[in-house]
Amino acid sequence: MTAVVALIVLLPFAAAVAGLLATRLGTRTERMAYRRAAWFAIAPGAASAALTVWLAVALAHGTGVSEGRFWSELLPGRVEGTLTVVETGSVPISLTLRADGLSVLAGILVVVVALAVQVYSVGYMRDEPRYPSYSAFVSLFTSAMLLVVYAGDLIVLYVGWEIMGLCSYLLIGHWWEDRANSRAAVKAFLVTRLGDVGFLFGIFVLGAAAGGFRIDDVLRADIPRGTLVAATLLLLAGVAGKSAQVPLQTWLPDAMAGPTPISALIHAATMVAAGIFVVARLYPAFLAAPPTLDVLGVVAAVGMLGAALAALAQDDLKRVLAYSTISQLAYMAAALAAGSDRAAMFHLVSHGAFKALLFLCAGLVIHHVGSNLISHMGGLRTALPVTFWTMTIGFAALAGLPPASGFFSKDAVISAIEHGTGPAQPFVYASALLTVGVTGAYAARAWLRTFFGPARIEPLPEPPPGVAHVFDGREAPPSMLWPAGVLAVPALLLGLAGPAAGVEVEWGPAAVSLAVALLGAGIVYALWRAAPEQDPARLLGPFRAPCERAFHVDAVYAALVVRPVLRLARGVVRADARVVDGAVRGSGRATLGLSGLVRLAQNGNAQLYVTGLLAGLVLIAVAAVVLT
Amino acid sequence: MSWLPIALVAVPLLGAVVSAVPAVRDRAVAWGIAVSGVVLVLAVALAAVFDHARPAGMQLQTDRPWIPGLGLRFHLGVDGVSLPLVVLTALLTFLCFVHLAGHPPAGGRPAALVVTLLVLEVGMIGTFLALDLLLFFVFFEVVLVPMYFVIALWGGAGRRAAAVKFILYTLLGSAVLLIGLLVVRTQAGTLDMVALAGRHGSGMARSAQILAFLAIGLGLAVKTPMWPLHTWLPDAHTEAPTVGSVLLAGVLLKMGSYGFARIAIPVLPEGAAALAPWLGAFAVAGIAYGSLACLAQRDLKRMIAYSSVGHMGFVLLGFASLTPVGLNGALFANVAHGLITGLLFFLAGAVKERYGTADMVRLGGGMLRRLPYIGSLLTFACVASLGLPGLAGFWGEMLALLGAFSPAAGLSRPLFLVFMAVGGLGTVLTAAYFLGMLSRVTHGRVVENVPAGPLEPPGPPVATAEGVREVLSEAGEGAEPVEPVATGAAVAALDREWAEQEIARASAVAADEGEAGATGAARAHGPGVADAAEVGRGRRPFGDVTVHELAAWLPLVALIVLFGLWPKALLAVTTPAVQSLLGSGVAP
Amino acid sequence: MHVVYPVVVSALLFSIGVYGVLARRNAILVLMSVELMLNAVNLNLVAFDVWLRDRLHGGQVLTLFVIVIAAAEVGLGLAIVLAVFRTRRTVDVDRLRALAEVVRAPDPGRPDGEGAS
Amino acid sequence: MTSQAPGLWPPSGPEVVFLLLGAVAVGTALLVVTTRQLVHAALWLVVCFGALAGGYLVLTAEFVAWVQVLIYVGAVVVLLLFGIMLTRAPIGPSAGLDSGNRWAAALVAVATAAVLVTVVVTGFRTAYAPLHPGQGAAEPLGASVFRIWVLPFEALSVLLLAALIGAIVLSRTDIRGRE
Repeated sequence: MTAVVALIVLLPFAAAVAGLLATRLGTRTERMAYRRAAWFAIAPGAASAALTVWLAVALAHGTGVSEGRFWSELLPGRVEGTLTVVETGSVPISLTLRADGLSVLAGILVVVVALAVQVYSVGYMRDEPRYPSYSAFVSLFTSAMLLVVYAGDLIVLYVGWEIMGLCSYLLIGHWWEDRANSRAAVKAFLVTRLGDVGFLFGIFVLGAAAGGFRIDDVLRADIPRGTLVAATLLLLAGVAGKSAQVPLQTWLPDAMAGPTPISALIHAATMVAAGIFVVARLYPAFLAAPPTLDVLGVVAAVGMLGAALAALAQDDLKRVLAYSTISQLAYMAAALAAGSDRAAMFHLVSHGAFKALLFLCAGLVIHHVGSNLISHMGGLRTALPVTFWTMTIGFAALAGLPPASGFFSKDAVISAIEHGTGPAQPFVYASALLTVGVTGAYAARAWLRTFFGPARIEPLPEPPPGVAHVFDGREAPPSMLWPAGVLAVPALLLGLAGPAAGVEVEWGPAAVSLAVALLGAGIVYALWRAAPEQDPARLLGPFRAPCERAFHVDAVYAALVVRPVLRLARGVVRADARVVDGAVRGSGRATLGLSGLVRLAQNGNAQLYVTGLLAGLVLIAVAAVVLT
Repeated sequence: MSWLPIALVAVPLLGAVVSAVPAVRDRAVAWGIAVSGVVLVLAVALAAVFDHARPAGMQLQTDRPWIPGLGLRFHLGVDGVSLPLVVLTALLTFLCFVHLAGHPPAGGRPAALVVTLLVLEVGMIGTFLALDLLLFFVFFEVVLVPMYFVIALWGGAGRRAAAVKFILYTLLGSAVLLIGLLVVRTQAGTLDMVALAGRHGSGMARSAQILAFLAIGLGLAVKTPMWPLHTWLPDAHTEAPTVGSVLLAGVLLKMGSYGFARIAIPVLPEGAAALAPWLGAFAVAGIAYGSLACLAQRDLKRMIAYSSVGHMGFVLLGFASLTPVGLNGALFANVAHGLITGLLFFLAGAVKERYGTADMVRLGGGMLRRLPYIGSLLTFACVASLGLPGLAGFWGEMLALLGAFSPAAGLSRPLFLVFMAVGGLGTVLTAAYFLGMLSRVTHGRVVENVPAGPLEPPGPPVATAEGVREVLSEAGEGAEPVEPVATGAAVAALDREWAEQEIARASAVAADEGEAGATGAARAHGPGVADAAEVGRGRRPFGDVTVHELAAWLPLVALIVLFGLWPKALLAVTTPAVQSLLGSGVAP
Repeated sequence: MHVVYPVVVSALLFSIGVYGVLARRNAILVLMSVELMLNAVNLNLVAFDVWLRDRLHGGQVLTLFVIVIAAAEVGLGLAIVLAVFRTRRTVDVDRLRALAEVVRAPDPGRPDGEGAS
Repeated sequence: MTSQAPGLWPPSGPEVVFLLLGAVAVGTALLVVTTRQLVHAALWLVVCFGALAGGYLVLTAEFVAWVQVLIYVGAVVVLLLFGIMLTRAPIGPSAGLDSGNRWAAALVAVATAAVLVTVVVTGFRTAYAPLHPGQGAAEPLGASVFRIWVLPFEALSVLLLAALIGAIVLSRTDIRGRE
């Protein structure tokens, strides 16, 4: 059984290696290399998906000790296999893979979205010269995410965790001709890397306390409360970095510089969800450290509201969705803080589905219009019918309107927050409700300004070499529409599957949140009806500018961290050249100076020399006589 | 089988002597490859015949009186600590010769370079095999003279000053080291490392141990290099030829850190315990200082040199923790740094050869478009060097930080936690400067079209406004505006010219090395392998990777990935050896 | 005869010779002072020869040898002084500065900044 | 060493003579090194050597005394006078015969004198030797020179020859050195 899990993880890795090395072997034309790269990407992805489904079925029938976790009744089976134990001298690292209900749940989401994105990318990157390396990196990313999901050892999890960060760097910087994309990629990697350092130290604390890095050992070992709080807070740093939570969220909006399928896969469904997944994976440890959960709750509340307001004021469609992702992830974090990992995982899966759908549809719209900005869009309802309907489902799910899955999963989160205990609970609940309203508002705004209002399609200039080229009028090829369609199904129906997985709908809070969402949407609709060509975001009035700049958090970080470090670096180089190296060169010059002084005595006067000689002689004689 | 260590030292020596024969001199590089090949085979044989069941014990020992008068013995042997380093040395030297075959040294006189490198190899391998303090010191010194000549004769513009600073600085360090060794001899009465390590410092007064550790530590710290004693490294690297830089970074730095693992810590435990906090403080200062210095560097080779200061900081942090896991991390980081920085310097040399300069601002951008293979390999090497898990660089640093997390009993825990935190931030800074460099050199649009080869001075810099603005904005506020090298026609014309080159090169498709570097980016262009015809015009062809370069680099790439994905290969050998050295059979 | 007397006299003579060598400007006067020092030594030798009642008269024979050498030395000394006088037009010792070291500011660039002219 | 040596002070007959001669020698030596006239310096040197020859006589070293007179006074001082003549030194008093190094020289000289005198006096205060006339005559001296000291004697002759040739080469202007 472990072999199956290993295969699921290794298949995309093999696809990546093959994609990188073998696409050009013996191919004459670009077309052949392109098609071979596509096959290298899609075939293993599909195989891995099939194996995941088979594993889910196997676990459903499996028998295992039910640890009372929320998925125990649905998928009671558990598989754990250790390949080898690496003796490091103190805490051993064991290369173990572990598949249980939680990881299969997340694994299905990853594999499905990855496959959809790979198929979608074949069309999206039509004759892009660097498609083979792009598709290889997406496969590498998928295998890294699967390694995180199926890791049984914290260090193995950390390896997958960091490789994901690298792939996001490589894919965000895919169009590196334009230095802005390259800078966005570097920023994404560095911010997540900063979080990962905290994550690694958290793993150290847990590993040292438990005597081993295996997740089972960590969860079973009785670790003193103080150490646990310290460890979980450090892990929280990594989670904040990866899931773009408040202190380290500035990289996600800039990550939109990458191709849209990447945003769909990495920055909507999988990587950003990895943080929430890790908290769910180590949930018993987090439950035993309430202060950490309170911190998580407060951070989530702040992030939720701030991101939603920022999304309302954005003009770039992809940045709207990016801020919306930050906000929805904050929801999941709030659910975890409130004590219900069931609601968080349910919202994670449904959000993964409808947010990926939204990004893919955004890709279709951008493909059609040739620009990301909402102000360039309008009246696309007739031009892109399929995209219109799938995107409507997406926005409905995002806003939390009944038939869509968003309604059920967000309601689960809201009720979890309501039942939560802990000092910050009322603040978190209030912020959650407010955010539901604002979410409804920005979803409606984006939906109306994209598909309704006057059609503003004028021939746009040929895009610079970095932007995907434009289709002339016709909607995207079927290879791009099918993945959107496939993802629309779970976005719509996943909610109904909720009750089957033990997530009952509490109609009280659900009704309240629905009302608030409709209120937000209604206000925006009214403003839009009044003046279709103007931006409904004017309701923010004076707050619009700070919201658009995401409360200048980026500028603050640049001023407080980036520039001082660069200035310090230049200072260090100057100090190194002048002080440390100066000391070395100075010692050389000092000896030369000294020799200069001694040389002054050589003025050529032989008598002076003889005087010195005899004086020395006399001194030696005196010394000999006196001392001996 | 105990003749193997002697053969490992004797073969390069004989090779060097024989290569002076005129018949051999005109095919010197081929001879060099043959000799270093034999040494590599011997090293691999050594690894094969090594008894992996008990890597802690000293194996294949030969112990003969050398200078009876002084009580010096010719004592060679190998154990878990020195085995990986010996194989690394043999491999790197062999790859350097392979690289030399395709790229003759700029300063000419290849025969003399071959002799120098072979003598260098004798010194390096001897240092790792020596088990007698003075024998270790002799080999430690033998390495200096050839490296001085490599830098002084085949170096870059300011080579004389750099060579003189290198040899004077290191000699001063070695003098202090000798004093330390003599203190140990007088206190302990014997020079045999195995016996000394076995005693774990009993029979030596605590103050004598501290003094000896201070002296030996300073001597080794100059070589490692530790933070305040590092200023010879950037100059030596900037001026050394590619081959010299690879060996200097790949092996010479390891001799310093190997000294800590073999002599300083096992023989003088109380001295080590007393001075470990200082060693840790300087190591961590080195990490932060090295990474910050790299952030503001403009010369590629100088930046890689400072990154070596940073990485060796991790090695020293591992040693400072005095725990088996710390030492494990240090030794693993040693080998990993040797492989990765060796590859980085090969690439930097290749870039300097093609662009004629290593100054990042004058390189302009867009290397992934001009040289797809070299660009992707440079990306791979940088990613490996910033310590990405899954590649060799990560495990060494992680284990060193883990060692600092729980230091040896006598050391103050909060102090080492601070060291661990600063080391962690150091990894972020490392990632910052490597990715900054990649973004500046490999990404962006190609600014100039005709690279000024090292032979001809850079042409009149006629810059297109847009190209210069982009370079200057990219150069950061501090750097003074410098014209990129011979910026030539506007970007549009550039693309047309680049296309013609494209067609010319597509015709020269070489089937066998079609497959590119490993997980690099852009496989955009045909397998552009430069044809030798262009060399005739006296200027390096601006083509992409040549056969010899690939042959020299792929083993390094393969080993980096292997040790990254399977760290057990190294740790299985070093863990028992380290535990026996620290005298703690069981983990603390 | 107390040996102290001749020895003290020779010591005084020797010191006066030293003063002459170091203070006098003219080369010939320096030569004279050297002669004085040699005579002091001779006196010492004879005094001790007598005091030791050496039957082989080592002291006195050595004095003879010293006298001979001194004669040869003065001959050569004067030949040199004449040669110097012929070329430099002066025999003043402190004006013959050919051995002087040309002292420049140490050139920082050259590690082995050689200063000798 | 015969019976108890007589006290150091008061000096006996020959010692008084010797002291007088010694005083003359030291006085003239001082004049040699301090006189302002070049030729006077040479002449005072003659007197100093004469006094020393007398001293030798008191010390029963007649042969050495006569050799001293013959060679030093006869040959060496004459040679010095020739040197003074050939270098056209001014006859009358000429200023500045002392170089700037005067005070240092004086200091060194006084220091040497002090050291030597103290050492010698503390070392040989009680050393006394009865004088037997005829010890230093030509006959015993000649015997020991040609029986014991023959080798140095022959070596000395070679030295004199070399000195002779050297002097000739140096002083003749028509012998060019190897360019």
